Formats: sequence, C-alpha cells, structure tokens
Amino acid sequence: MACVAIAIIRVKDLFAVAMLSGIYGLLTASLFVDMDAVDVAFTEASVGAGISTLLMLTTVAITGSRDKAVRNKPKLALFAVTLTGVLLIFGTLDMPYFGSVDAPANLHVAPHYIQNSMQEIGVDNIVTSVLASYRGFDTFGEVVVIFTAAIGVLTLLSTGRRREEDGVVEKVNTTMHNQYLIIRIVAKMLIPFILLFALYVQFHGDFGPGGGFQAGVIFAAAIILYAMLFGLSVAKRVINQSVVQLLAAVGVLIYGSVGIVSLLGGGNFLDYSILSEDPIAGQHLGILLIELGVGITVAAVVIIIFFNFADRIDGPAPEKEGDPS
Amino acid sequence: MLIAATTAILIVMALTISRAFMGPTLFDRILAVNMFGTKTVLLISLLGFVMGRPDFLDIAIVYALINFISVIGVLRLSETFGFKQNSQDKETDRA
Amino acid sequence: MIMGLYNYWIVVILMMIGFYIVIAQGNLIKKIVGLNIFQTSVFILYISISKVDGGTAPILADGISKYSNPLPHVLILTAIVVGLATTALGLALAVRIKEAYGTIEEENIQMKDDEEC
Amino acid sequence: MELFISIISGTCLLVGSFLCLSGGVGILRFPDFYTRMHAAGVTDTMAASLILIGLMLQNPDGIVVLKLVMILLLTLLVSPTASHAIANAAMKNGLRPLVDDTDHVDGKGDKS
Repeated sequence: MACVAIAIIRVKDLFAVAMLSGIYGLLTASLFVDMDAVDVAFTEASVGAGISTLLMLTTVAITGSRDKAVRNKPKLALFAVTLTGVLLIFGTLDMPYFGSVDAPANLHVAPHYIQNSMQEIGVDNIVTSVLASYRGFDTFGEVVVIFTAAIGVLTLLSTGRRREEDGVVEKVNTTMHNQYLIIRIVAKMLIPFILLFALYVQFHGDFGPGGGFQAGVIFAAAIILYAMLFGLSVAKRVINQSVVQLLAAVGVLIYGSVGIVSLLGGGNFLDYSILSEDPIAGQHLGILLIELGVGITVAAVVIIIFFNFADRIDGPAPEKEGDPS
Repeated sequence: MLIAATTAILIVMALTISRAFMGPTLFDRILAVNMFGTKTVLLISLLGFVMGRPDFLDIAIVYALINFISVIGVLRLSETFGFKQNSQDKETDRA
Repeated sequence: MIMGLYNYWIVVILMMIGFYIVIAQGNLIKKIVGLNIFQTSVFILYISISKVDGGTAPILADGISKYSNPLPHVLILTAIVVGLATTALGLALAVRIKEAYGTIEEENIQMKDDEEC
Repeated sequence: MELFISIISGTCLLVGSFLCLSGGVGILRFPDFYTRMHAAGVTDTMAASLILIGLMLQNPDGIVVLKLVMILLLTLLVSPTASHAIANAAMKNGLRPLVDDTDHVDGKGDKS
C-alpha cells in the first residue's frame, strides 16, 4: 500500500493518479476484510474504489490532466514530515499490541455490545445494531453532514437548467448506440440486477454485512452506470432532478421523524423500543426505518453529486454542437 | 490448498500493480486496474474460506459490480479526455 | 516483541505520505488525493485497533464466542461515507477554482491573486 | 466420495492459481497492449472460474454456493465486456497492435 501511495506522489499524469487511488481503495478494502471489518470493507469497496474514483476522474476530465512540476519547498516539507513521523512512531511505543484482547479500546462498551445486543436489539449484525440503535444520534449527525455536503455541491456546481432539443439528444443517442452496443446490452442486463442487489443489501443489513449506507451507494452506482452509457440528458429525463433533491431531504426527515415519534411516545429521542408493544419488535422496526432513511439520503446525495459534476464536463458554456465523426 | 491459491493471487496482484505503475499507455493502466479488481474478487472469496466464515460473499459481488462500473466510467471519461488533449482534432461524441 | 506494533507503523508511514502530498504538491487535485490517503490511514488505525486475535467479524453466529470490537467499525463506516461527501465538496471547489482562475496549481493561483491586488 | 471431491476441488484451485500466475507474468512480460490484454483475459475468465468452482466444491452449502454461482456468472458476463470496451477504446484512440517483430517495445500511439 505504501508503494501505491508513493507512486501516487510520483506519477505526474493526474488521470493515472486517480486510477491508482482506485487500486488503493481496493487494497484498503481487502485489508479491512482481513481485519474482520466486513461492513467497513463493504462501504470502502463501493465508496473508495468506485464512486470517489469516478468523481476524481470526472474532476480531472474537467480541469485538465497535467501536473506541473513546481514544488514549493520539498526539502522543508520532507523534513517536517519525517519529524512528525518519527514523533508519532515514538508515540506508538506505548500502544497496545496488534490484536491484543485487553487493549483499552476493547474493554469499555464493546463487550456490552457484543454480549447484550442480542437481548436488547435482537439483530444478528452487531455493527448494524450499534450504528442504528446504540449510536443512532451520532449516525443522524452523519446523515445530516452528508446532506449538507450535497447542498454545498449543489450551490457550487449547479448550472441553470439547460434545455436540450430532442434532435440533439436523438443524434447523440444513435452515435453512442453504435459505439457502445455491447456494453449497453450487458449494462441493460446488469442494472436491474444491481438495483435488486442494492435492495437486498438494504434489507439484509440486520443479518449480514450491509445497511443503508452501502445500499445507497450501490443504488446510486447503478444509476451512474446508466447515465454514463445512455447519456446524461437521457438519464436526467428518467430521474427527475428535483425529485432526487426532494428525496435527499425526505431521507433525513424519515430519520428525524422516527426520533420524534419515539419522543412523543414517551421514550428518549431515537429510542425505538417505544414503537411497538414488544421492545425487540420496536427495535427492528426502528432500525428498518432508519436504514431506509439513510439509504434514500445517501443514494440521492451521490446521484446529485455525480450529475452536477458530469454536467460540468461540458463546461459552464452553453451546449457546443458536437460533430461526431 | 486455499493458502496456496491465496498466495498465488497475492503475487499476481503485486505483478498487476507494477504493470499499473509502469503502464506505458493509459489503456495499460486501465487494463491493470480491471484485472486487479477481478483478482480482488477472488481474493475476498478465498479469504472468506480461509477465515472459516464463508457467508460474507456479498462483498465479492459488490466488488465485481463496482469494478465494472468504474472501468466503464474510466473509459467513458478517457474519451472526453483524449478529446481535450488532442485539441479537438479527434472529436469524440458524448452526451 | 516490538514487532507487535507494526500496524501502527504502517499507519504512520501512510499518514506521513498523505501529509507530504498535502504540503508539497501544488496541484489541488493531488492535494485532495493526499487528504484521502491521510484519511484512509486513520481508518486503518481504527480498524486495526478493533482487531482481536482469534476473533471473527462481529456478526453473531452459533458456536462463535469471540468477536472483533464492533464500535470502531461503526465509527469508520460512517466516516467513509462522510469522507466521500467531503471529497466531493473539495473537488467541487477545485472545479470552481479552475473556472475562476483557469488553473488548479497553487502557485499560479497566488500569482493571479497578486496581479489583481 | 469425500476424498474425491476434495481432490477435484484442490486440483481446480491449483490449476486456477497456476493460470493466475501465468497471466500475471504475462501482463508484465508481453510486449504490447493487445497481447497483455490476452494475458489478462486468461486470468479473468478461466482462472477465476476454476478457483470459484474449486471453492464451490469445498462447501456444499446452499446459500454460499448460490452466491459463488452469482459471482461466477457476473465475472463471466462482466470481464469480457470490460475487455471489449477497453480494446475498443484503445483502438479508437489510435493505439495500433504491434505487428512487426521489431524491438520496439512500447505501444506506438503512446499518449498517456
């Protein structure tokens, strides 16, 4: 991994840098699987290797690829970095050993989660129960952060609505059809599968690795694939932008209103045991709803971000007449 | 047997990464990334068996899908990109 | 003996590589990549802390009593998605800077600013 | 029967690993892009399916085998498509196959 990171420093072509960062994401995810963090690996696989690489590539495509070889003060920077590194390594000497059972991090609340979550929450996947129930408020904050980021990207990048004439779309569509015939057919087979799989991940999060965050990203990935192969304008017709923006807000609202409902029911904010007669069933219901909210928000946010970036490839200038050869 | 296969795949991954570093052309790199993705899928499936909990194959499926999507994305964008570099002499059509 | 700490060293090395990229590279996109590497190193730190020898993934199953610590997994899971959001925001800023200044090299941006003053 | 199955699965895994390795060497040693693509294709389809079949034989458990079959189908569907797309794009961008056996090692249309 360090090799990949060093290579990222050295390679000048930004396009290659973005691809190497994709490889880096894949490596990180395999490392996570190796260290038992299957849920994290799931997320890293779809986010680090897929979406963020795509965003990076899109940006590179917008801004141009050459990195100029001007370095400010490499010596000074190298010195500072080495100094910090040595200090940090010195600091690690007191840390618990890798894999030790009695490390402080493994002693406080973690045993409680592992032993009691089955009775209290009734969900197989401890990560899901901690994420959605024990630390539900925290996750709410994260979802709001993601939503805010989408708003930020919208403010920064959204272009006015560009009206495209049908003829142009039609023409582009035909030329693309010839060029990408095989990929298109395969993608047509794959996209329903991906969407279905995203739903499976969404609702299977109680029993295996998965959950709202991952499902949202996978769902968005399917739509991004569609947008890439069938043209952005076609995809925009299929998926209405304002509906997507509405959905991003709706996801956060679902999350928040579950909290309010439990508050009205006499419990604490996001205390799902109130939601039903049986506390366990209430927890199930609450986790399901919350994961749904998370999934909707994440999917909508990723779609918004990608569409706005892809819009910029043409530049802020009005539509150029392409002359396909 | 599982260990042997895992080791082999790790070695191949290292070879592929070195191709991605050297890759004289852009497409060599894309090819290396694609192959690296496939190898990761295999590695994850094998790791599940090595660790004795083979019910986490969902991750491998996600990898296969995401890998495909990112390769397609790279190709689509690289066309836009080639168009920019060649200063409009090779117009590629895009939406 | 001291080799039991190797996970932290890997983390430190990766972190410093990311740090170096952020400091020394002038290109904004490369800076964002460096930031990502830095971020990933923190993820690895958390996950490696949560690993327990002989434990398996924290999904309850029959006949397994030892699980890795689920708490860091939760923290990192959300952090990854938030990281995606911040990366997107950073890239969006880079795009806007490119449109405003015509370049994403830090030095050129400063030069343009000086001209305007 | 047990022994038989485990022997078959072991053989599948070993042959798959061998193919993988040879493909890895190929991607490093072959002279130009299109031949490298051939090497990558070998590992993508044959090695992957052999290893997955080997794993399937090791675990005759319903849902796991189902997932492995899904992975196998996906790989078989996706990687030839991706290869096709890469080759298509390379051809379109003017990267010509190396025809002569001159000692010009790199692809000719180098523009990365």
